[in-house]
Amino acid sequence: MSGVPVLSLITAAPFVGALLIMFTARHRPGAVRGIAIGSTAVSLLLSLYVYAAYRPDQGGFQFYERYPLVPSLGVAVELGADGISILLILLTAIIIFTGAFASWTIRTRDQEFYALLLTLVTGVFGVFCALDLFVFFLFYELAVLPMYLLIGIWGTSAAVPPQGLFGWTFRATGVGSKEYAAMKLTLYLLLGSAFILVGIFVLYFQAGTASFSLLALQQAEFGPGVQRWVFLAFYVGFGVLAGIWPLHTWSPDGHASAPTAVSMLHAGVLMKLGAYGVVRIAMGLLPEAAAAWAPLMGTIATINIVYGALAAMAQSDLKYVVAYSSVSHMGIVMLGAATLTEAGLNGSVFQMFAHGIMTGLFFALVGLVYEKAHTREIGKMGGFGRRMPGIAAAFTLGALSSLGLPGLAGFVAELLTFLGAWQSAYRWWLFPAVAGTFLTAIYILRVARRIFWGPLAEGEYAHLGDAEGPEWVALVVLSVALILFGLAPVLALGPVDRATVALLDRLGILP
Amino acid sequence: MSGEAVGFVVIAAVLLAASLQVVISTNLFHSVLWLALALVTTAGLFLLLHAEFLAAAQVLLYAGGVVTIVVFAIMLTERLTGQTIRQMNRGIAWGGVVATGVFASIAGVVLRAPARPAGWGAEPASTATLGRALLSDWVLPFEVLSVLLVTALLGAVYLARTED
Amino acid sequence: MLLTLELTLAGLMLFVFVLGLLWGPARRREIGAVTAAGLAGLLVLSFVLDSRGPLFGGAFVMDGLARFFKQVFLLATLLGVVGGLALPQPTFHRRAPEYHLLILASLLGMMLLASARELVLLFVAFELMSIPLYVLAGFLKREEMAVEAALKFFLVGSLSTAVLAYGLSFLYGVTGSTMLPDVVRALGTGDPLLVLGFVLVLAGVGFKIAAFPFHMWVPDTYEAASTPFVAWLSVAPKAAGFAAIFRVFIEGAGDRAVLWVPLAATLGGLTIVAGNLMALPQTNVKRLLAYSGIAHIGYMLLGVAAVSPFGVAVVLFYLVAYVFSNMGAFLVVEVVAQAEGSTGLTAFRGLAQRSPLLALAMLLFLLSLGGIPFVVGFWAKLYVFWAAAEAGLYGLVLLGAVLTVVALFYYLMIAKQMYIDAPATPTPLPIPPALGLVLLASALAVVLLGLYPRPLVETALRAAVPLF
Amino acid sequence: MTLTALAALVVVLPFVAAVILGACPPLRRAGRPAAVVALAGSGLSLILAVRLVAELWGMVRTTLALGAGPPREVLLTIAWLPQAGPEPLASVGVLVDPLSTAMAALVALVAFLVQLYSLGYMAEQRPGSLGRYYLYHSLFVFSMLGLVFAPNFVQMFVFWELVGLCSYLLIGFYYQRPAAAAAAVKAFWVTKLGDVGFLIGIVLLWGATGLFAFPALARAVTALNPGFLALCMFLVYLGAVGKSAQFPLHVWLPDAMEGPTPVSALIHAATMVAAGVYLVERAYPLFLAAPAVLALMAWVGAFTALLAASLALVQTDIKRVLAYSTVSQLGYMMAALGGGAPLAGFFHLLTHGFFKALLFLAAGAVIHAVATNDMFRMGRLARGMPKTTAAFVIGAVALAGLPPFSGFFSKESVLAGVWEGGLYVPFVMLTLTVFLTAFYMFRVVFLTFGGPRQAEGDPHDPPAVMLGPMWVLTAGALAGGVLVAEWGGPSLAQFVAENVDATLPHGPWWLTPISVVLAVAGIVGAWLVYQREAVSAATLRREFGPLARAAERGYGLDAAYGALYRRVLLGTAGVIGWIDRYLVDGVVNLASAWTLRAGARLRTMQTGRAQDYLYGVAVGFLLLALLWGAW
Amino acid sequence: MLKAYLLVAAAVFAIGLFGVLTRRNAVGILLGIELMFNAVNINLLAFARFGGGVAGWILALFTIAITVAEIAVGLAIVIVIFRVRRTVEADHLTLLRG
Repeated sequence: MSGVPVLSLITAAPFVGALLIMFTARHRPGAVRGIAIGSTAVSLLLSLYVYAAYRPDQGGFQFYERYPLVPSLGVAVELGADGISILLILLTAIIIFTGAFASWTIRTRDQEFYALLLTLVTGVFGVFCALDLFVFFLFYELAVLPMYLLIGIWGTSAAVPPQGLFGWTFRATGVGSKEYAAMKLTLYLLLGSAFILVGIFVLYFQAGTASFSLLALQQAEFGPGVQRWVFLAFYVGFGVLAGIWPLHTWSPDGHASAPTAVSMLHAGVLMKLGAYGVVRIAMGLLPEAAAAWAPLMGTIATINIVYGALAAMAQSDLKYVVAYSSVSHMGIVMLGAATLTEAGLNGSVFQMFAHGIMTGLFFALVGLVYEKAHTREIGKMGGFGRRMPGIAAAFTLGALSSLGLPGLAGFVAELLTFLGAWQSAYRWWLFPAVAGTFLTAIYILRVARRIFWGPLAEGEYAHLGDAEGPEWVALVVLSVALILFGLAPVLALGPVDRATVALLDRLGILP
Repeated sequence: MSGEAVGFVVIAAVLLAASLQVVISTNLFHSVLWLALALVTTAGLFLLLHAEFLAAAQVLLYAGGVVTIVVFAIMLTERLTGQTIRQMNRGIAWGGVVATGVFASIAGVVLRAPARPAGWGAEPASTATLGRALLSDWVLPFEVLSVLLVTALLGAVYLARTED
Repeated sequence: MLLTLELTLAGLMLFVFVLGLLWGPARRREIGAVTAAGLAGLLVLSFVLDSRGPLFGGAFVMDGLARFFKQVFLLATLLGVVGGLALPQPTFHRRAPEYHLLILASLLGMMLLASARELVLLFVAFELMSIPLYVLAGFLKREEMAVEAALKFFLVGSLSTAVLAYGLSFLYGVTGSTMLPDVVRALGTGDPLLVLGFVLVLAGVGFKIAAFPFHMWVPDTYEAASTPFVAWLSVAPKAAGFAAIFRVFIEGAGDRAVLWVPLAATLGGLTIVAGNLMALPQTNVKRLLAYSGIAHIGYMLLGVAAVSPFGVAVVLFYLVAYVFSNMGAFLVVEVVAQAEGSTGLTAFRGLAQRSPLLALAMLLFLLSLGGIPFVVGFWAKLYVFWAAAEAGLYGLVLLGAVLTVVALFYYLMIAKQMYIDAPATPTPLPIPPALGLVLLASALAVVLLGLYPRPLVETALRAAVPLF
Repeated sequence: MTLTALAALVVVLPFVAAVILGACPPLRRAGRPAAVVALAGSGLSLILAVRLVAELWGMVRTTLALGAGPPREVLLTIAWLPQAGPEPLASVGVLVDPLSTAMAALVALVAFLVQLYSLGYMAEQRPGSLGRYYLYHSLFVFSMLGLVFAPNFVQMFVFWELVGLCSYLLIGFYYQRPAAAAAAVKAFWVTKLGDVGFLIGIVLLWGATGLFAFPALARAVTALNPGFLALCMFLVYLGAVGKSAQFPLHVWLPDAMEGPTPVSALIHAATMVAAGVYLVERAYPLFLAAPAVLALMAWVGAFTALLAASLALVQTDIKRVLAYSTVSQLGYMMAALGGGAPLAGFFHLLTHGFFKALLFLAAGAVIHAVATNDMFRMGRLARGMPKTTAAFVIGAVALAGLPPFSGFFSKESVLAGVWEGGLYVPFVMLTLTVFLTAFYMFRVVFLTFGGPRQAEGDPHDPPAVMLGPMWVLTAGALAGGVLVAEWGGPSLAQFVAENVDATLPHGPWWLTPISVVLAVAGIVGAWLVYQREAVSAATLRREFGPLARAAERGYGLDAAYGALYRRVLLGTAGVIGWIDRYLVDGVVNLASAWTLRAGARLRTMQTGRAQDYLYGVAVGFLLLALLWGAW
Repeated sequence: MLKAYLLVAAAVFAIGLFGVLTRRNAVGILLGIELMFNAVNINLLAFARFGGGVAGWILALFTIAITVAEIAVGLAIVIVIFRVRRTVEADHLTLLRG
């Protein structure tokens, strides 16, 4: 299978699915879902193959492919995957596969929904596979834009609309509505991409290699001034998507308003895309600036962790809680990267994966709960565990992973990040980071208790039921992944470690 | 001071005065007449510049043609409303500032400009050379101009006619 | 022969004129079809003919740049004329000969302008292009708005012509020659009068391309005039303006062209900001597109500010992208306006559920205008930034990129109306066949060029390189 | 089979049971069959654990005879977290030595007995709930055994948290009861608070040494800065404070009684809460290098013992009395560790495991019979349920510390250890606690089984499936002395001593008389007050008025925590939420609103008047000219 | 001497511009534009006289012709607008704005 362009296939499969859906499945919901699941299953299987066939002992970028696009300008579709990529590709494949099931109950305009969703996923796969910055950017944009329609059409407006002074002050912007959230998310992320684009151009021209290839740019030397500013541009640009404080406010609104599969994909995968960009491009290409900006990155990351957790605690809308928890957890990712240590970077990458799975699970569950109880307001729920034990169990599992319970994937990432933090030049990062996990335990268990425990209001929720049929797929697959990678993190960390060591080598700070 | 210089000063003074009247006269009709005067004095300047043919064209085409059309237009509109069109200026201050600014910037450059190099363009022009040039070197623009005039005429007629 | 296209066009004009005289009112509406056919023929001819060289001692040249521009003009005019066939107002049927003659005359002006290397020809061509536009803007002479717009257009246009002519007088005066190569060569002397002349010319051309703050006629005219004409107006004369800019400011200037960098860069930056910001509060789609068009001119000016072969090529590419995207968008507006009787934002409500393909086409055009990947507008914006970045104008690139986001806000507002909001009535919109044809062609072009921009880029580069 | 493989099996078997129950919902929902699976897991585990003890004991005898060092076999086969270089960052495995083996045997035994007992106690649960119960149980047994055998800090922490999870799940087993739900999260949060310290301590230790493994750390400890080490060990100790319910983090344990009683017996009396003690025991070489922390531990332990005993006096809920008693006894253990008598502490852990589990099971039988926890609604149960009464009294006597019951021996050695450690004030507190312990235990005995009142209904002894485990534990409580008896070979104490390099302290000669007298005094006092009612309880209460009222409110600790949680934490969260909405997001919204406004402002330039448009051209020219001039 | 002509032309240009900017009446504005074109012609002929040669005359001639064409179209528009709106005050023609 060595000659087969696996990465291209992974990337293209969802898009082919989208085209098929658009052109063959009009008014046939069954066909729409079948094609969607089929095409994502292709991606999933292939990414599993890539995952299994990757040779950690060799390291580096494998499954390499290259197709010239605009040779005169040095643009080429250049694909390849290293330990970090394969993990994130796998994550994407898992999330979209389960997301396709989680969207089963979309009734209105399902054809367009699935087509857009699959298009978006093509973008995500492309970003993780691309080794050419230009192509990277193309896919990046592709991964952001469909979000507008996905949220705008199929989203839901906030359960607790902003009131009082705030609501009044920004009534003109439509704050609280799904349109507002969609617009804010899209524009914020595109604003970030503007910075990225400028950064890419500066690198391209400064390197003088007439190529956008990551591998070629890695060979180039950049002056300290260029490094400093370009890194900042990348950090801000990708950081927006990674939800760094204070550029994170699109994420609660966006995630809360988005339909289930989109929240899953966005919080689960797209935010990782930002972190991936920081690690792969900003840090990978600008080693000196990475060292110079690490204090800022790490400090902001710790703010993210604590601030996100506290903000999550203050929410009364279930989806907002989960969304803010993503902000908090992305702090772990960024902190791990900022430590510039082997353990920290491993933790960062592993957290990308773990948080992706976990938050995907969360949003799938929130979607189910909302669908069945028709409310997202935590105060109105209670005692659902009796009626939906499966959902309650999965939610608890997600909650536990979220608070870093050992045996689930989240712990491994957090432990590694903590170790890295203490090893880094700024040891005090450790303390807010650990405090964050404690705060997480508080808010997440509080929510779990409110929703699933306690007496059930029988009259209002007499009709509640557990997950059924296809809805189980997301729950089961994601839960199993959480446990599997929590019990045996070495599965993922083996390849990842090769990649992070290579990165640290470039940074010149190998242990 | 040579006679030409004296002539220039006088004509320029009249030209400027007439121009000013064009833009500040409160009676539109008077404005047009002042414009005719300005155009004619301009023709005088042309004569000073040894451009007799253009002076003639100026008087015929401009002072004759343009002014006639304008007057015609004014009469037409006045006839329709039945009252004299009074015209006022608004925002004189800002207009003055901007116009003065434009003048200052142009005049500044003109004054700063270096003197023409000696022997620069010694060839004198005559109406005959003008005619020859028009039909040789500039025949293409000339032909295009004819298209332009026809088109403008067509457009003006389309707009001005009332029957449809 | 070098003048074949122009002469053929003149012949077409004559033919249309004669037909207008011969045919009675009932048949006159077919004149549009005749014109379209003629234009299509001319377009084909422009691809077939490839004779190059100067004429009249270099006053008129037929080179790669001219050919490229002429093809753009012809293409835009063809799209505009075909789109105009569907106009419902009786005026356009009864007065089809005048309407099309004026368009063709303006087109002739543009085509000559693209080839003009001499001040007199440039000026005459410029005017031949402009004067019919004033009349066309007020072609619906019974409509209050249309004539008002025409008056504003005319007044601003005439003032600009005066400024332009004043500038030309300096160009001529300093060098004693009306040949552009002589003029540009004289730039080396650094004579301030000459530069003043250039600045005045830039101001005059600024009106034509509608750069801020010369843009003010644009929204009013676009809103009031008939949409297919506006679609054409929004692209063809602007392209011609850029042709003039390249001829006057860039061609042969070599290193001296860096003189124009601050002017073009500032003008471009201002135009981007003003255009995008002013488009934000618009509720009329035509007006919105007008402002967005202004912003696009700003982006193109960034390409000019790069003063490099790539920069020029980028503008050429941008123009083609803009022809398809912008005309497409305007013609969708025309379809909606014919069905709903309104060009307001709300007329688009739920379009995706009424006529999905139409909405998709509009979405593609909007995305292309917004500079989103996989449609042609992305490459246009990207190349512009690329060229500007190459010239070291990183700040402007960032500004432009950030304002792209602002631009997306209003493009997405239209998308929101079409896709998110529910329609008032679920019935599909009737799409006149002529408009449908143009829309299909534009949408296809937008997508195909977005997926495979390479040939166009290379053609543009080939056209641009000899300028330096 | 090697020892390590045996140990691994001991750990894995309950896990297998848990996985089967977790992955097979129909089986789980069947109830009883699920119980069989869980019982099979823990039963097999128990058998293997016993075999492990036997084998290891054999080795101990041999090595002792040969005068060689303590037997220790460490299995580290699986790299858990990789890193560059030959050694993995962290591994999982089992550390087999007498300490872990003895602890494992206790855990396996109590767990099996409790699971058996639960068959009777939980019989009325819905099958689905029962299955869930046994799933949690199996998971707990696995986690606890994994903790016991952990060879390094990472694995210890992993299972440490997992037992915490099981505790959380089982406390909240009756999740529809708001009190149970609240107690579960409270237990999790409070212990997690300690774990924050634990985790930081682990990270700090690793940062200094690059190691996690206990044996390696013990060797590396001398190289560390003593001050830094003290900090690390203090942080690690915080974990033990939370888990072993030391002051001030003891507040969760009484609430944890909301869980089913067998769970209280297993987790919140015999095993999990002792994990903190076990942790200190495990890391004792490290703690030895940080004497300040040990002293703190002793003080806190003694104070906790006294405080909890005083709280136990005023409870009306039988389970809460036992819970406070557990807190108090855990204080004893920690005090012993802090006083330099790890063996005494561990010894007390083992005996306490037996008799406290017994007490809980017996109390469970009572609750089962009378359907209430309130002692003042019980009375004269001895008549209806004599067997239960016998078991409970034996447990109570063992707890009170009368010879020859097991508690006597272990408590004596704890007191002796603290005295020998030179910690006299803690010693006094602990000695005082002896009296209180006897008093509150027999308060329970007399209120429940004797006394003037008669409980409602017709209570009678539980079925055999519940009685059986109680008898086994009774035997343990009775025969605890065996552990220190030296019958022709090394005692269990010596067996364990091989590990912690210490011997059982014996203390001064007056220790035994004093403690026995105090215990008897406590019993007599309780008899006078609650059986004979010679002294009115009300009078007693009046005499100790303020103290009693404070104790009834748990000395206000719960209220303080509640205030901290609600005011400080939720308050801060509210402020942050506000800041996020109004300030951080406000800036974003303002920026967009301003952009929109700028557009709206700018468009007013487009006045519609032609002259203004003409200004555009003129100003534009001026602008260009200025630009050109400026540059 | 050339500069004198140029200055006069600039003055006429500025005066015309002033008229353009301040006149309320569309015809008045047109007159201002006429003045500006006139300035252009003065410029051209001055340059031609002082060495520019015949090209300046040609350009001036074209300017005159074009101006006439512009004026014709412009007045036609004025008439049309007057017919529709009954006013030629530019101030009143503000249906389109914003």
